Amino acid sequence: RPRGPETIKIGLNVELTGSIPVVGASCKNAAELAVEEVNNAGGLEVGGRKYKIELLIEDNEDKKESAAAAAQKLNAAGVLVMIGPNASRNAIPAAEVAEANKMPMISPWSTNPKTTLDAATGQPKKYVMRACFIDDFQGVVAAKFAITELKVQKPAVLYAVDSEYNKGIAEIFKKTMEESGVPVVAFESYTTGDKDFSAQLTKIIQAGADSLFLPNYYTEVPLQVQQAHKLGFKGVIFGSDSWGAVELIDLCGADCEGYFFTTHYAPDIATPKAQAFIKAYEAKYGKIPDDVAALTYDAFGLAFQAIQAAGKIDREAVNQALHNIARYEGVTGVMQFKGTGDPVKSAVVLQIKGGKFVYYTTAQP
Amino acid sequence: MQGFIQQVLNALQVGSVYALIALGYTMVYGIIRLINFAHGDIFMVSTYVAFFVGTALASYLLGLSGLLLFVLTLIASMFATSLLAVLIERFAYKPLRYAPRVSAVITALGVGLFLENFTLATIGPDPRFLPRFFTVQTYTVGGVAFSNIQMIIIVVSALVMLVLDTVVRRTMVGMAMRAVSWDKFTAPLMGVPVDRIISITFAIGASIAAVGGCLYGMVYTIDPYMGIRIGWWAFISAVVGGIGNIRGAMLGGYILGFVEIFTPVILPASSYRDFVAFSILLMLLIFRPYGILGRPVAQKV
Amino acid sequence: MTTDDVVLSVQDLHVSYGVIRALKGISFEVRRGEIVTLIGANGAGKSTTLRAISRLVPIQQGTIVFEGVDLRNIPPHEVTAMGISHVPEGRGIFANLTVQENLKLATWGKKDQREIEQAYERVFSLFPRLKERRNQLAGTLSGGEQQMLAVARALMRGGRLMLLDEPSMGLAPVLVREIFDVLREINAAGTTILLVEQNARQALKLAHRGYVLETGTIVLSGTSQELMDNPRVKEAYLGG
Amino acid sequence: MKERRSVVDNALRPVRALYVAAVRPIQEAYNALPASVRRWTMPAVLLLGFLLSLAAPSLINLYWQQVLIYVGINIILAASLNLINGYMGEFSVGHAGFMAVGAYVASIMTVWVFPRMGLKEAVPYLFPLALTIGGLAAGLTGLVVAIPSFRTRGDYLAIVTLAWNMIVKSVLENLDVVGGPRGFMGMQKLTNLPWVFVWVVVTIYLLRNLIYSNLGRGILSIREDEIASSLVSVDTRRVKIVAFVISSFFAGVAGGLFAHIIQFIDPRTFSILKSTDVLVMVYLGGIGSLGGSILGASIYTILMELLRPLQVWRWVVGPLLLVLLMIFRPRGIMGLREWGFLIPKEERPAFVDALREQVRQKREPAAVPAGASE
Amino acid sequence: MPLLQIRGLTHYFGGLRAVHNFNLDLEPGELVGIIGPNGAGKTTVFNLITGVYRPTAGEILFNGHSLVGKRPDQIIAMGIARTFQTIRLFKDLSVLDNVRIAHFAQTSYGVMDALFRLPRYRREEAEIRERAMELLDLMGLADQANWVASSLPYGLQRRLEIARALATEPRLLLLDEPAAGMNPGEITELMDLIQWIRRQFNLTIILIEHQMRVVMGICERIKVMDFGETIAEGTPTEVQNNPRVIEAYLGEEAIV
Ligand SMILES: Nc1ncnc2c1ncn2[C@@H]1O[C@H](COP(=O)(O)OP(=O)(O)OP(=O)(O)O)[C@@H](O)[C@H]1O
Ligand SMILES: Nc1ncnc2c1ncn2[C@@H]1O[C@H](COP(=O)(O)OP(=O)(O)OP(=O)(O)O)[C@@H](O)[C@H]1O
Ligand SMILES: [Mg+2]
Ligand SMILES: [Mg+2]
Repeated sequence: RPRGPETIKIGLNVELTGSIPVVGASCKNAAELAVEEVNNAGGLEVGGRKYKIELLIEDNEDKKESAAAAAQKLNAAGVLVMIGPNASRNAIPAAEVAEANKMPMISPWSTNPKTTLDAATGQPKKYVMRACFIDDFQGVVAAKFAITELKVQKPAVLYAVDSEYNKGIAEIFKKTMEESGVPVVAFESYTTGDKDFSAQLTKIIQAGADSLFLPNYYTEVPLQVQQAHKLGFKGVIFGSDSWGAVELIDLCGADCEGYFFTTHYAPDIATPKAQAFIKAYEAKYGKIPDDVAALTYDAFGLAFQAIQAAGKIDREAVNQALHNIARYEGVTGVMQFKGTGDPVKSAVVLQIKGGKFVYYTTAQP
Repeated sequence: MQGFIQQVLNALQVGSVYALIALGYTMVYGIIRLINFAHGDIFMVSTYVAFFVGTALASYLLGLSGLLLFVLTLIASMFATSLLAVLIERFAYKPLRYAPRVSAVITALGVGLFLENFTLATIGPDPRFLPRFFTVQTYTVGGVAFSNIQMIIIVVSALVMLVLDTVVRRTMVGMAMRAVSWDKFTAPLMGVPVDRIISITFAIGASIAAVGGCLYGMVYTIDPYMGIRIGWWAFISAVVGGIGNIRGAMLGGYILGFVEIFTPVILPASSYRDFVAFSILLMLLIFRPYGILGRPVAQKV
Repeated sequence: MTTDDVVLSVQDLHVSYGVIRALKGISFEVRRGEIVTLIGANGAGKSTTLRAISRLVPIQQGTIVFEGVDLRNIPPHEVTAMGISHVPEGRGIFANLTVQENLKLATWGKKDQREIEQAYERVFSLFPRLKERRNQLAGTLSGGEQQMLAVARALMRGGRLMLLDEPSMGLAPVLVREIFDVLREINAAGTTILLVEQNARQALKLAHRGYVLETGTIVLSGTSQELMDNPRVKEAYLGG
Repeated sequence: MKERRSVVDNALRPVRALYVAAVRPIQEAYNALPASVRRWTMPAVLLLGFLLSLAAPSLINLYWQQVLIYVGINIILAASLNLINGYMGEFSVGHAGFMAVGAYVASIMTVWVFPRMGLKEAVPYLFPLALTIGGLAAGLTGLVVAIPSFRTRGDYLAIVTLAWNMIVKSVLENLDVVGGPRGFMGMQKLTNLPWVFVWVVVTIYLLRNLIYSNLGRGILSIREDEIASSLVSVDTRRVKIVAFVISSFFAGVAGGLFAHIIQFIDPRTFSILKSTDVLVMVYLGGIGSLGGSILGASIYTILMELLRPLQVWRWVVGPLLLVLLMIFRPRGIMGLREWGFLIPKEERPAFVDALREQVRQKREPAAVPAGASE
Repeated sequence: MPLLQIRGLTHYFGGLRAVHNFNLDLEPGELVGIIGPNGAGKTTVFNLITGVYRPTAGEILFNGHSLVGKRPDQIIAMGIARTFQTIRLFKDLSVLDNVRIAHFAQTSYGVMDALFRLPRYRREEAEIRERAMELLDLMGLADQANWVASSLPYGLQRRLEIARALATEPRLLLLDEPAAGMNPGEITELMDLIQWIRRQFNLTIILIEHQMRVVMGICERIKVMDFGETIAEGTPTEVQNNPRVIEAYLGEEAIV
């Protein structure tokens, strides 16, 4: 009989409760789908043997201490790889744990540059990767797109001040704009959980903005767009990857028609792999996967590929293999790793048209 | 100037919702000195009831006018929410009626967490809108934009509050509520059925929250955690106005609405909004230590 | 007298507060038209007896029968509707209501407007001070004024049996007398009274009969005169 | 209600009997020991605890070490909040605000100040100093709440504390030097079990000393009756300042410890939700009891860890348990009671009885007034 | 020099005149009674003296120092103590703690002394404990030192309240209806007690009371108030025979 464990344990450190349960739910859905697919195919073949995948899910409540404890718990349970957490505020402390315990970790959605960096040395962490591009990149892409394609003259921004993601993109966007000689006429903020933005929007309208950048989560964007329209805003509105869930269209209705956002992949021009994922996801959960789901799925894909490449159930080997992946073709596009945990990915710009996300253009890093 | 009027309208809309929720806080507090931290979540439940009832009604009773559907939904939501509040009172708070005050407060925190997460676990985290019972119409008058729904929110809230204020001030039930709030041991000696009065109070507070919830759901999205923030803000409104005081709750709600809307307007950078808003609050309580309409409990030495 | 005349009959009443046994099986009765007083030292259980009758405290054992009805399973707000009014110890006025509202609340459940009007008139003529202050918050009344309000409220409630718990506490002498006069008046008008008093001398002067309570048991009973002449009562409760 | 409680009581009776049967003999045996031996019990227990905390890495896995560290931090938070909410009878809901100040200041010390003073190597040794400075900074901000508390009480003061919590969070969000919403990091993992153990002991010891001093009794008297307390000469302002400053000092220390185990802090960590967590621990354990805070923090933290496998349902089951507990034990587990060993010797009844005898013998009996003599 | 001088003391609650032009000169060692109908303003006078309310007008000098504008705890620390019309003990605390708290103004050790149990703390605490025990012993409460205050019988609660007031080491003691809720037997005891503490602690006392037996029995001088005004002043006999007092307060029949 072959020696060693019967299964491969993979941990999922995810925000099921707390302030972003929507992210947690998508992440969990995609994770379960990814694992199910492998297990239905008889397991993952490693070193000539098929292993079933055992998924250990820990809710981190969107709290740092809980994310760290969950990481410790997964570590103690002997997971081979930990996927998650998603929000950078949780991913960073969990990454510290992963690094200290030499446990490979892949965050699907954490866009803060600090997640993969060692704070003391400023060097990349050895065991931490992510499946998404970082905020800065997206902020630049959005700004360039706005100038060249949308020809905006007087852009305004509304973002959540207490969220590192929103604020990060917003600031890079503003900086890039200003460097290109297009001043941002209104730079307004709110606090996560707010539902009324009329004060800020009124101010933006009074500043004479011709366009509005909303690097905000799709749960909030519809309200912002609708309230802007109600107050008489006529300009173009665009956003970031956090728009990328069909619920946006459901909630926003006609109000979002014609607007743009930058994201990881475009369902309509997607690769067969992506098409297959979208179909499977839709079949299982009755909705189109959002960006978190797609990124989670890719994080698992990365992990599976690395495990197979390592050829044995061993964290060091898997981590090595992860870092050896130079190019990975996932549902969210092609990722290239250049020796760090941060992938180099292209971004696409999608437009909302006829109640669908439609490919508009691609932006290279 | 038109910008100013625009913002006043915005503030009234937000403030009306706060005021409606704050009323529930204040009433329950007024009668059993309980900070009912679950109230924000009761409000949340009311919007979900409205969501399901409204969607069902809209699909079965296609022919009816939107306004009628809305009223039916509202009544259903008020009823269900009151029932929930009365049940919560009966099972979670009543056993603690003669216990130290804070134990009930902690229980309320627990009930709130339970409601939030139970909704999350069973219904899921996705935000939703209530069905559109009638179309939103935006009017622009002299550069000021306002919608029919906004007007409905402002007017209906004001009416509800006026009615409630009259009830508490003028009717026997209102008097009984105040009496129970002062001394629930003596009230029965006057023939006042204390348990029933408390249940009525919870029911009224919850139905007002449901009114708030249905109006709110017409313009904002609903989700399982929506009650947390609005609950806190409504609580603050109630206290700022003078907790236990109906008019205080209304006033507090409007004040908070204005603070929330006007601080980002006046500030150069809106990111300081919370800082300024809460500093104003802090100052206000330093100068009016018992809220605006509140007064120190009449106590003889 | 026949048993029909017994308005209130208490048999073998036991009441505890947690581990404290406040009443250890007391029995007594009050007949129609009587003024009966309970006297006893602090903590003897006098207030507890009244509270038990009003059903404000749970009964461990024993029966309380009012006009033939066992009160055991009747909630307090219904007891008062049956015709028992209670002036509680420490007044129990609603400090956050005005004087007028306090009085009005006491008419809870009463429908007859004319009767209510008459009750107001009666109360205001007995206590003109309350009329003066009727829009003042009751909590800011002086101690004596509050006591007047408490009695006035019970009068508003009316009823055939009135329980009074130390109505003279903290009152000016002239008012003590006034209150006692009022009690005599309402008794003459047909209300039966069960009175608890520290001021035993005054109470016995007013009452027809009395019971002496010591640490939860009745140790003596008799007509007022008998009690006043009793050396033990003299020593302990009448100040020698 | 009555019946239900007795059902629970009955169900617990065997448990209690078992407990008594197990503990009584030990207690008796212990009491039979000579006083000279008993004097050394507490130091010995503490030493043992400290040694165990040193040995922890070889006894339990990292996960449980982490959980125990959280337990310790939460004990400090709960005990210090208990000073305000339990002993002084106020209702503060903004404890996380003070924790935040301590966390940021202590982190700035270890990440920037000490290294820039050329003490980079010494940072681990300077950790207690960093925590103390963090605590002091937090303590200083305690004045922000103490001063309004001169005039504002109860639920109004609750809003002041809430506002304070929000203000701190908002300021931190706007302070780009410390990372704004992106947070602050770079702290070494300096918090470990031995350190936490030491700080918990120090906190409990100092709080105990305060509570059993006349200042502490002043704090209690404010809870009981503020007006009466000022009318028996208690300087309520001073007492409030002391209480708030000390309470926030320890909240700050807890914040510093927190920052150096998580190694990353951001404003959101110290939101009102954190404050309510601590509130729950305090009332779960019982007000006016340091033992209660120790129990409350431990039970809450460990229970929520044990419920982890329930995922989303954890936050359905946890609150439900909390509600049930409050219904059956309204004063919390130890409300207004205290473990004997947390009470200084000279405050225990036996000591007071002895003192009474002493006083009696010193005084000639003639002075007793006629009426007062029985 | 008088110990306490009150000049033109006036207090309004909103529009209600609770005290008007109240004057009092109190020599050391005196025992003065204040009587008057309910709501006359007696308790308000005590509240004004002890700083609970700030007078609308008037001056209060204690030992030549003005009390107006001072906080209650400062006034108490200057040597005035009081009891309350309705008992206000620290109910959940022990009898001993109730008395120890009242030593607050006499404690001079600081927070650091307390936190680290420095010698100064130990010394003063021991002193306080001892003094408190002595006081309790004197007041016949020593056996109940460990009881929770609320578990004391009513009479002893009154006594504890007095003990607590005495612990502040007052020169002037204000007693607000100490006999309320006592039966005649207990009242006799109380009268003895008041006389005794007066001698024992060298006190000057102002007493508010409705029990004429007490007032007439132990006060040397009596002030009678009605509607905030002083309507009479004098020895017990003078006051008892004053027609205004009889009309407003005592009533026609002589009272016990
Ligand atoms: N709510 C309560 N909880 C616990 N014990 C109580 C309570 N009320 C009264 N007791 C106790 O019950 C006993 C009887 O009290 P009760 O109030 O009936 O006495 P009382 O005769 O009215 O005395 P008083 O003259 O002081 O009013 C006393 O020992 C008292 O301490
Ligand atoms: N805080 C307050 N607010 C408003 N009015 C008050 C307040 N305190 C007292 N009063 C009023 O002031 C008047 C004097 O009250 P005070 O308590 O001094 O009377 P008192 O002479 O002590 O009477 P009693 O003998 O009944 O205790 C009363 O009419 C009372 O209603
Ligand atoms: Mg009594
Ligand atoms: Mg008085």
